[in-house]
Amino acid sequence: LQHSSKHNVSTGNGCDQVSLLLRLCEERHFISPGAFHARTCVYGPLGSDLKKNILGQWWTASIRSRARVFGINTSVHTRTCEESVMIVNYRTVQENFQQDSLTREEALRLFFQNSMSLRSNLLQGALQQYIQALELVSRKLPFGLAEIGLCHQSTDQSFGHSPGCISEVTESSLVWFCSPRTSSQWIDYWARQRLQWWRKFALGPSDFSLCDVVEEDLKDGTLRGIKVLYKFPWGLETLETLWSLGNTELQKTYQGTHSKLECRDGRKVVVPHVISISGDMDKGMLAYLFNSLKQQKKTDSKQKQRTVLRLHPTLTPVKVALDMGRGSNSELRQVCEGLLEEFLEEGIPTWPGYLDTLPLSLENLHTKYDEMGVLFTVLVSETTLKNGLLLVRNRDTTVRETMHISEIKGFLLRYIYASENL
Amino acid sequence: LQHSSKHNVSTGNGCDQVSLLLRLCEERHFISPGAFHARTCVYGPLGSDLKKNILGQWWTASIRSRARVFGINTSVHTRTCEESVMIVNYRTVQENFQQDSLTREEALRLFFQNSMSLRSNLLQGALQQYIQALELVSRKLPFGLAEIGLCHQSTDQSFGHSPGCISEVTESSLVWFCSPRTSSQWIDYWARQRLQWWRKFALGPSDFSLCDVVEEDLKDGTLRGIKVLYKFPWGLETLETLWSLGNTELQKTYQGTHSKLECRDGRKVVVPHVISISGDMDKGMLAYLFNSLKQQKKTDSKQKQRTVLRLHPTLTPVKVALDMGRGSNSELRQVCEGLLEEFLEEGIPTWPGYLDTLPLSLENLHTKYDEMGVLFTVLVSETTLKNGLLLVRNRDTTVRETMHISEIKGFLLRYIYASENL
Amino acid sequence: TSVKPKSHQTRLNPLNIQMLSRNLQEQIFRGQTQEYAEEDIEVSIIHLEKHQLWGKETDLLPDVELKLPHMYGDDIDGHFRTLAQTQSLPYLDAASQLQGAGLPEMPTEWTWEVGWTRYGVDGKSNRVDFPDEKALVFDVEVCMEEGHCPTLAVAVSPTAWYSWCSKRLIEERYTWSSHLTLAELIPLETPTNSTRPPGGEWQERLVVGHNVSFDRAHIKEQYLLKESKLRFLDTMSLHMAVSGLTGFQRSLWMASKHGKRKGLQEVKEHMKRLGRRSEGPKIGSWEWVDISSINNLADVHALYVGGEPLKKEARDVFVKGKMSDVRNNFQELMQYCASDVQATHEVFTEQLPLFLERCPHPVTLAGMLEMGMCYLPVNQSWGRYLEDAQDTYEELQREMKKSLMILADDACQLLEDDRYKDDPWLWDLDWDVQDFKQKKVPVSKKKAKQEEEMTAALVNNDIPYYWDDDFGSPSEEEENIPHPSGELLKKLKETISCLPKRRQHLPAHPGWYRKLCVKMSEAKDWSPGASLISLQMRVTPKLMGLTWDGFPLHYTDQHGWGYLVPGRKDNLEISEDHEGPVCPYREIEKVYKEYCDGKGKGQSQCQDGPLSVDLMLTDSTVWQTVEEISRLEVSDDETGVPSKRSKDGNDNNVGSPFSKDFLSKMEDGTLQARRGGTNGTRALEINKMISFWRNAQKRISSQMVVWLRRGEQPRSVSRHEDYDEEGQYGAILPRVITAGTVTRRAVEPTWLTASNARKDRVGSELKAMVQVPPGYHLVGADVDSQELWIAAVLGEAHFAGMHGCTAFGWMTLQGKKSQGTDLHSRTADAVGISREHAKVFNYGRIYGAGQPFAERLLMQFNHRLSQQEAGSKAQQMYALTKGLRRYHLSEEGEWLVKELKVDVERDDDGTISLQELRRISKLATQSTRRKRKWNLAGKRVWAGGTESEMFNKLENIAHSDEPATPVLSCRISRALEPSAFITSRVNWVVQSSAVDYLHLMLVAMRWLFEEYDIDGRFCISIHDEVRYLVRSEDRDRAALALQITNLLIRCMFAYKLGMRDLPQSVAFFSAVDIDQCLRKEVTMDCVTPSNPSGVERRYGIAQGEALDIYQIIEITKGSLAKGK
Repeated sequence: LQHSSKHNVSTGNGCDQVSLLLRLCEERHFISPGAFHARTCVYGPLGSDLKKNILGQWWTASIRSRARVFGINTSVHTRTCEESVMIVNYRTVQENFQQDSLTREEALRLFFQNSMSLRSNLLQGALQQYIQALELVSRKLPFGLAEIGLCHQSTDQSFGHSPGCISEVTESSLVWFCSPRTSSQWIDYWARQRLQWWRKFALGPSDFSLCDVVEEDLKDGTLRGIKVLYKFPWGLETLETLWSLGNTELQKTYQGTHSKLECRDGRKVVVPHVISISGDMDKGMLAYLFNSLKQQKKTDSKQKQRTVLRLHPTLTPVKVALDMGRGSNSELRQVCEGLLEEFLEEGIPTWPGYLDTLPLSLENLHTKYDEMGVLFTVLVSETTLKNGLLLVRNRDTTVRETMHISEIKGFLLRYIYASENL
Repeated sequence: LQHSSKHNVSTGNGCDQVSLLLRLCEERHFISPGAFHARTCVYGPLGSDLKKNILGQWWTASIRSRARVFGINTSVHTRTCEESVMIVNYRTVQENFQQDSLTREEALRLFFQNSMSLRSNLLQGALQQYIQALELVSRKLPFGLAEIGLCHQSTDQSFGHSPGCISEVTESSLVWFCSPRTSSQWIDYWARQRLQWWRKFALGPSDFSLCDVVEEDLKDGTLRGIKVLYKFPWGLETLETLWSLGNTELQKTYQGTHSKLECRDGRKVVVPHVISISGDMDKGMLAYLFNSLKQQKKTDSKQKQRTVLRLHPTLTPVKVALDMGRGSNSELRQVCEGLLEEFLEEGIPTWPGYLDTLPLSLENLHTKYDEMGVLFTVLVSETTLKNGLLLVRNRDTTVRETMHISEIKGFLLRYIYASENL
Repeated sequence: TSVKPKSHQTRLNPLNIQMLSRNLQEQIFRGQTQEYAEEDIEVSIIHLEKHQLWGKETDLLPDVELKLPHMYGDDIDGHFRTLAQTQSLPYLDAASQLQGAGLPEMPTEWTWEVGWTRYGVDGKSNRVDFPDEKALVFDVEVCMEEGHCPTLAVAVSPTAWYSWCSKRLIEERYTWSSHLTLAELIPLETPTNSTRPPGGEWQERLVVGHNVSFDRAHIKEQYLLKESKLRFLDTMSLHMAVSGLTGFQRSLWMASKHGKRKGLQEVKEHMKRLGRRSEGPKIGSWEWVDISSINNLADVHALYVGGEPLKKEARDVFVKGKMSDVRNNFQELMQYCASDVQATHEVFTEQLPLFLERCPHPVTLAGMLEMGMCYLPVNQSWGRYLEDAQDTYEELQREMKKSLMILADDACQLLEDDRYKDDPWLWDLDWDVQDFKQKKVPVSKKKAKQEEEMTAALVNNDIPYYWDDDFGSPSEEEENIPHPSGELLKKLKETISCLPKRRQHLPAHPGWYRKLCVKMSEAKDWSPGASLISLQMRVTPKLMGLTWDGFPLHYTDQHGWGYLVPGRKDNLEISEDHEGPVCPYREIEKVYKEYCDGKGKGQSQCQDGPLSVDLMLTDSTVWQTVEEISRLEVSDDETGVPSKRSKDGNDNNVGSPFSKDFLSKMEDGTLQARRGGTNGTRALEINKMISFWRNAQKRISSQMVVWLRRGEQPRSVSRHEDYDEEGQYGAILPRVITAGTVTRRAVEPTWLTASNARKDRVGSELKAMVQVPPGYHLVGADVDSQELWIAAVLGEAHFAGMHGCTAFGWMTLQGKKSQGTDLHSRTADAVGISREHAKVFNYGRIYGAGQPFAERLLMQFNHRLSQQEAGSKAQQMYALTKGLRRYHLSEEGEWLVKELKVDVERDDDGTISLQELRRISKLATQSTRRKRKWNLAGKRVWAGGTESEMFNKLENIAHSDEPATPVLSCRISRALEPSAFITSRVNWVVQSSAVDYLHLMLVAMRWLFEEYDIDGRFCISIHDEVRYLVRSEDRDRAALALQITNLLIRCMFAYKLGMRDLPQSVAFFSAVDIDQCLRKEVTMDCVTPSNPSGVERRYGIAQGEALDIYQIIEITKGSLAKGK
C-alpha cells in the first residue's frame, strides 16, 4: 500500500490512474484517508471486506482444496535473532535504563534479553512446525504448511520512508516440503498455480506475470526463485515470491538433529527440500483494485467518463445495493427491509442504500455504486408495490432488467455462485 | 491458552480433564507442544482450522448478517500513549544508546520518539474510524464497527508469568454506536445475542453464562459491564466483555472536535454512546475444546474409556476421514483419491487417512478420529470396487452405515448444512 | 573450414563433384566403376553454365575410411535381396501357410470365460494360455465406453478357432482401475503372470489383421521393452499398396458406389475447395472405381472377395454401448468378431499374391513388417505433460473467453442514447430490446382482495421503524415474531402469477447480446454474462473492432467478410425501406483517419489511394483465396483412414478472420483489434497459442499408455542406478498403418503428423514426451533433403547419367546457402521473396503444385500484390525452374511438316515451342481442307529450366504403362494406373521412392543390429526420419550402423539408376542424434506455453549429442564390433 505514494509523481496516464484510484479508495471506504501515506494498512468497510474475500480465496485455493496442505497458526513473536523489529515492554525499558548501577552496555544487553523479536515473515514459524507436521503425515512427502498472518518489516528499502521505519503487512505463506528429486518440478507447479490464481480474479489477467529471479540475486543455498509480478501504473512490483530453498534453511532451524528431519522418498531417506511461497496480500489487494479500475467514454459530446471498479464478482465486497425510488416512503422501505433481510440471510453482502436520508439522483447513484464495485443495483419503486417488479441494473453492461421480487434472490445467488468459475 | 498451565494442579476430575485435553491437543495437532506453557498461540493444523471456523462464525453472526455493522481493519500500531507494549527497530535502539553524546535521559526520550506502540485492544482503532463511518451511514444511528485482530497485552496480571511479559491474543471486537437514549437496551440485546452465539455451538450450553460487572469494578465513565463466562475445570473465566462506555471514550479520542461527532437522534442532535464488545477468541476456542471433550465407558469388563471430541459439526475442523481397507492397493487408492477430490471440491474438509503408510487397526483408527473430532469415517474396501458400497461411521453414534458411493457427497453436504441450524 | 589436402582416396567426377572415398566405392560397387561419355559431360557443362553454376568453387570433404561389413549377393541389389529374404522368410512361410489353408469350421457357441479358449476340429473346446500357432488371423474388439481395455478377441489358424474374453467382461464390478496393466491385455506368446515365452525363446509368428496396428496395441507382449519375434501383416496396408485410392478418389468412389446425393455433394465441394474448377479433373474413365475401394473391411472384402456384403451393425454396440450391452449380446458379438476374422482371411488370401506380384522386391515386405513394430517409450512425464498442456489450454481458453465477454458487456453500454448507431462495427447488429411482458389479467375478485389485504398490511403496521431513529434494540419478543416487512414481501411475491409462465430471456438487453447468454431457466450449469461467445462467431471481430489496413471489417451474407472503405455507397446493399441500419460513414472515415495518423501516413495518400476509388468495398476474395490454399496443403497429406470431419465443424470456420491463415496478418499489423484495449489483442494472441492443442488434445490424451511393473522390465532398466521407484515406465504403441496412402507411406494421426515444439503453441512439446527408460538412448537421424535428392538423382539419371549434371541436382549436392547457390536461395533471389517462403514454393512445385498455386501463395505472402503481378512473378519462377513446355511432333505432324515444307524452328533435341506448334497447326488447317483436326503434338517435354529434366523423368515414369518405382519396382496402385490422375502419379514417383528408401533402411538396420549384436529396437519413423531405442552402451555402434545404412542405401539408389558412384556429400547423415527424448534437434529445449521452463528443467532431460560421421568413427574406431 505504502509504495504507491512514492510513485504518484510519475507521468501521463499512469499518474492519472493512480490519483483516480486514491480518490476512489478514500471516497468509497476502501482505504482510510491518510493510510496511503502512512506505513499501516487501515481499511474501511469495503476494503476490509475485499481483503477478507481475497484472503478467503487464497485459503480455499491453498488449503481447503488440497489434501496435502495444512493450515497452521504461529506466533508473531519469534526466537530468530535475525529479525530487526523488536517488541518491548515500556516499563521494563524505563526501569533498565534508569538504573544507574548498570553501564550502558549492560542496560542494552538487558534490554535485548527482555525483548522479543517480531517476525518479518512466516517461513520460520512454518519450519518450526516441521517436525510435528512430519508426524502428522507419517513422514511422507510432499506436504505443505500454510498460514496467513501479520508480519512486521523494517522498511530499509528505499520506499520514501525514513529508514528504520516499521511497516506491517499481511503475508500469505505456503511452505512446501518435497523430495529433493522433485523440487524443481514443484516450484514450477506452484508458480503456475499461483499465477493462475491471481489471474483467475483479474479483469486484465495479462497484467499479472511470472519472472525468474536471476542466479546472481539468489541467496546462498537458494536454488531458484520465481516472482509473481503485477504491472502497476508506475511499474512492475512483486506480489508473491517463490523460493526453492534446498534444505539449508531447514537444517539451520534444527541444528544437530538431522536424523529427525528425514523422510522417506521411495526407498531412499532424504532431508526434504523447502519451497517457500509468500505473498504480500496488501499489495495484492492494491493490484486487484488497479486491475479492475476501468474508465469508459460515455458520450462523445460531453467527453464524460464512466469510472467503474469492475472487481470480480467473487471478490467485490458489496454484491447488491438496495435503493428505492420516490413514492410512499414507509411502504417502499418495508419492501427494502424485507429484501435486505432475505439477502443477508443468504449471505449476500448488501448495501442498504435506501437508508440514505438524502437520496441521490439515479445517475449519481450509479456513479457511486460503480465506484464501489457494486454488482447489481436493485431499485424498488411504486410499481413494485403494484406488481412486484424490480429494476435490476447490471454494473458491467449498465443495462437495467425488470425482474420479479420473488426471483431476485435466486438470481443473485446463482449469479454469484456461477461467477466463481468464470 | 496460557491460563491453563497455572491451573493444572487443581484437584479431582478437573485436573484429569485438563491433562487429558492437553495430551489430546498435542497429539492430535490442535495446539503445538510447548505452546501451552509459552505466552504465544501456536496452533497445529486442526487447531488452526478450528479457530478459523470459530472466527468465521463470529464474523457471519456479527457482520455478514447485519446491515448496520461494518467490518474494518485497523493497524496494530497505535498512536495511543497508554499502551505499554512498544515496537522498535533493533538497529535504531543500538545506535541511540551507543551514542555517547546523548545522556541517558535523552537517549530514552529519543527511543520513545522512534518507537511505536502496539495495540492491546481493538477499541481505539474502531473509535478512530468513527468519523468516516458516520459519513458512510449518513450520520444515522445505530451502527457498528467490527474487527478481528491480534492484540498484544502486557501480562502484569497475576498469570504465573513474570510481570512485564507480553502475550498475543486474537480479539474479536464489535463497537456499537447508538443513541444515549437506547444504550442500555442495546447492551442487554447484545449480551443476549452473544450468549446465544456461544451456546449455539456448545455441547453443554449451560457452561456458558452471563454475569454483570459490579459497579465498583467499573472504570470512570463506564455505565455498565457484562461478561460472558465459561466454566473451565479450574473455574470461571471471562470469554467476552461488553462495556457500555457512554460517550467519554469517543470524546477523548476526538478532543476538541465534538461537533464532528454528532448524529441525529430523531430531532435531537447527540453524541452517541459506545458499546464495546470484545472477546478473547483463543480462550473461546479452549472453552469449546473443553466443552466438547467427552469420555464414555466402552465396555464394563476392560474398563476402557472412549474419548471423543464432540465438537459442533460446524466448528469441527475435519468433517470426514477417508480410509481404505486391505486389498488391491492401487485400485482402492484410486477410489479414495477420486472421493477426496470430490469432497474437497465441495469444500468438505477431509482427512486423507488412506495415505498413511502404516495403517492402524480399525479400533485405533476410530480412537484417533474420535480424538480429532472427525464427524464421519468413510471406509473404502474391496466391496466398494465390486458394488460401490462404503461404510460410513458416525462419530456420535459410533454406528456404521452402508452407503453408496454416488450418494455420500450429497449426504455429507446436507448433514453439514443442516447442522448449522442445530 | 580448412580444406584438407587431396589424399589418394579423394575422387572428383568430371563435373567436379566429390565422389565417395575410394575405399568405400570399391567395397560397395565391387570393382565396377562409373563410365563417363564425353558428350554427356559436354551437355552437362553447357547446362550448368546456362544456370550460372559451372565453375563455382566447392569445398572438399575429408575422406572416410571404413571397413564395411561383409555384403551378400553379386551386387548391392543382390545384397539387399538376400537380407530381406532372410528376414522375411519365416513370415512369408507362415503367410503362405495361412493363405493356402482353408479354415476350420467356425464354432457356433462361444465360451464365456476369462482368457483364451481353443476350439479344436473335433468340436471340443479347452482353455489355453495363448494360441500357440505360427500364423493367425486376429481381431480385437473394445467397448469404447470402458476405455482402452480390450473386451474380446477372436483368432483363427488353419487348425483351430480361438476366442478371448477379458476379466472386465466376465466379472461385474463397480469400478475398474483406469491404469491398464499387462495382465489385462491379450497374451499371444506368454502364459499368465509371465513375460517370458515357454522355453525361453521367442518364436517367429505372424498375425494378420485388418488395420492390425489397432489389434497390436492390445497385445500384451508388444509392450515389453525387448521385442518378440511376432510380426504383423495388415490387410489394409496390403490393399493400399495394391489398389489404394487418393483422398480425392475416395470421395469420387463413395459417390459412385453409393450414388447418393450426399456423396456427390461432397465431391463437388471437394473439387471446389481444391480450386480445380478451371482445370477440371480429367476423369476420362471410371474403370478404377471397380478395381479399388475405400479402406474399411466391408468394402475391401467386397472388392477382393465379393459375395454377401459383410454385416457391420454389431459394431455399434462396441462404439456406443455399455459393457452390459456387450454381455447381453455376447454370442452375437463373438460371431460378429469371428466373421470379421473370416473375412479378413478371405481378403488376405486374395491379396497376398497380388501384392507379391506388384511389389516384387523382398525389401518391401520386410520393411513393412518392421514398420509395424513402432514402440514409443514413455514415463511419468507423459501424465504431467497432459496435465500441463490441458491446464494451460483451459487457462488461456478461459482468459480469451473472458476477454470476449468483457468486450460484449462493454458494447452493451452503447445502448444508452442509441450510441451504437455511430459505431463503425456494431451499427448493423440487432439492437432491438423487448418489452417486459405481463399478463393482462382483468382485476379479478381474488386480486382485488389481495390488494386490499396488502394495503391493510401496510396500514395496520404502525410499528415504529427503528431505522428512522435509533429506537433501541428489538426486544426478546420482537425477535421471535415475524417481521411486518416479511409479511409484505410475502404478499408481493404472490404477484408472480401475473407473469407469463415462461420468463423472457434478458428482454432489456440488445438482441445480439441476448443470443450470447445462456437462458437461466434452461441450463443446469448456467453461467452469467455472454458466456456463449467464441472467436468463431460473426459478432466477435466486430466487438474487437478489427480493421484491415485501417478499414473496419464488415460482414454480409452475400460476400462474407470484407472491409468498409469510406466514400461511395453503391457497393453496399441498402434496403429499400429506410428502417434498416444506416452505415455511419463519417465514423468509418474517422477510424481510418486515426489509423493513418497513427501510422504516420499522409492524409492525401488515404484519400487518393487506389482503394478509395472502389469506395465502398465488400470483398471476400482475400479470405477465400487463402482458405483454398490452406486446404490444398492439407489435401496433400491425405491419410488413408476415412476422415471423420464433422460437416459443420469445418464450414463454420470458412472465411473466419481468425483462421490460422491470418495469423501472419495479425503479426504484421494488417489485421488489428482497435477496441477493448488489450482484450482484443490478447484474444488474438491466445487464439494462436491454443490452436495446436485445441485440435490435438483429444487424440493425444486418448493415447493408450500401458505401464510396466518393475518385474516386467528388463533388469538393465530396473537395476539401473537411475531407476526411480516412484516413477512410471511404459509405452505407447502408435497405430501406424504401415502403408496408409497410395504412396505406401505410413499413416498415423498423432505421431506421424506431430509438429515440432513451438514457443507459442500450447502442448507442442508432444514429441519430447517420448522419453527413454534408464539405461537407454534414442539413436536416429533425418535423411537430409530426402525427396529433393531422390527427385534430383532421377533427373540426373535421365539427363546425362552422372551426379550433378542437372542444375537442380547440382544445387542439391553442392549448393550453399552462403554462396546463394542452394535451391531455396536461388528461388528467393529470382522472385524476390524470403528464403523461408521460397522453400514453400519449391516443395510445392516438386510435389506437383502448378502455377496457379504459386500465384495464390504469392498473394498470401504479400497481400498487396495484384493478381497480375503475382501472375507474372509465378510465371517467371516456373520458367526458371520447371521450364517451358515443348513438344515433339507426332508422326502425323512430321509428315505434314515435310509435305507442307514448313520451316520449323526446332531445338537441339528436336522439340518445338507452343507458339510454333500453334503456327504449324494454323498453317495445316489453312492449307489442307480436312475437317478433322490434325493431331500434331507428340510427346510433351519440359525444357530450359533447372528442373526440367527432373520433371521429364517423373512424367516419363508417370506416363508409362505400368508406373513403378525405379529402385524397388513397386507398381502404382491399380486405381492410379489408368491415364487419369497425372498429378497424383507424378507426385507418387518421388514419395513412393522415399518409402523404398525407408524400407531399405529398416532392412539394413535390422541386419546390422543382428549381425553385430547391437541391443536395440526400431522405435518410430516419421517420413524421412528414423529412431531406434538402443541400450546406452551400444548407442555409438548403433549410430555407426545408421551411417553405414545411409551409405548403402544411397548407393543402392544410384546403382539402380545405372550409376556406379555416389557423391560424398550425400553418403552419410550430416548428423546422427543420440538423445533421451524425441525432438527435432538435440539441443532444442522445447519451451512452450505449457512447458515454460523447458524439458531440461522440467523433465530433467539433458541435451543430446549430434554426431557426424567423423566423430562417430573416432568414437567407435570405425568398428561395429562389440567390446573394444
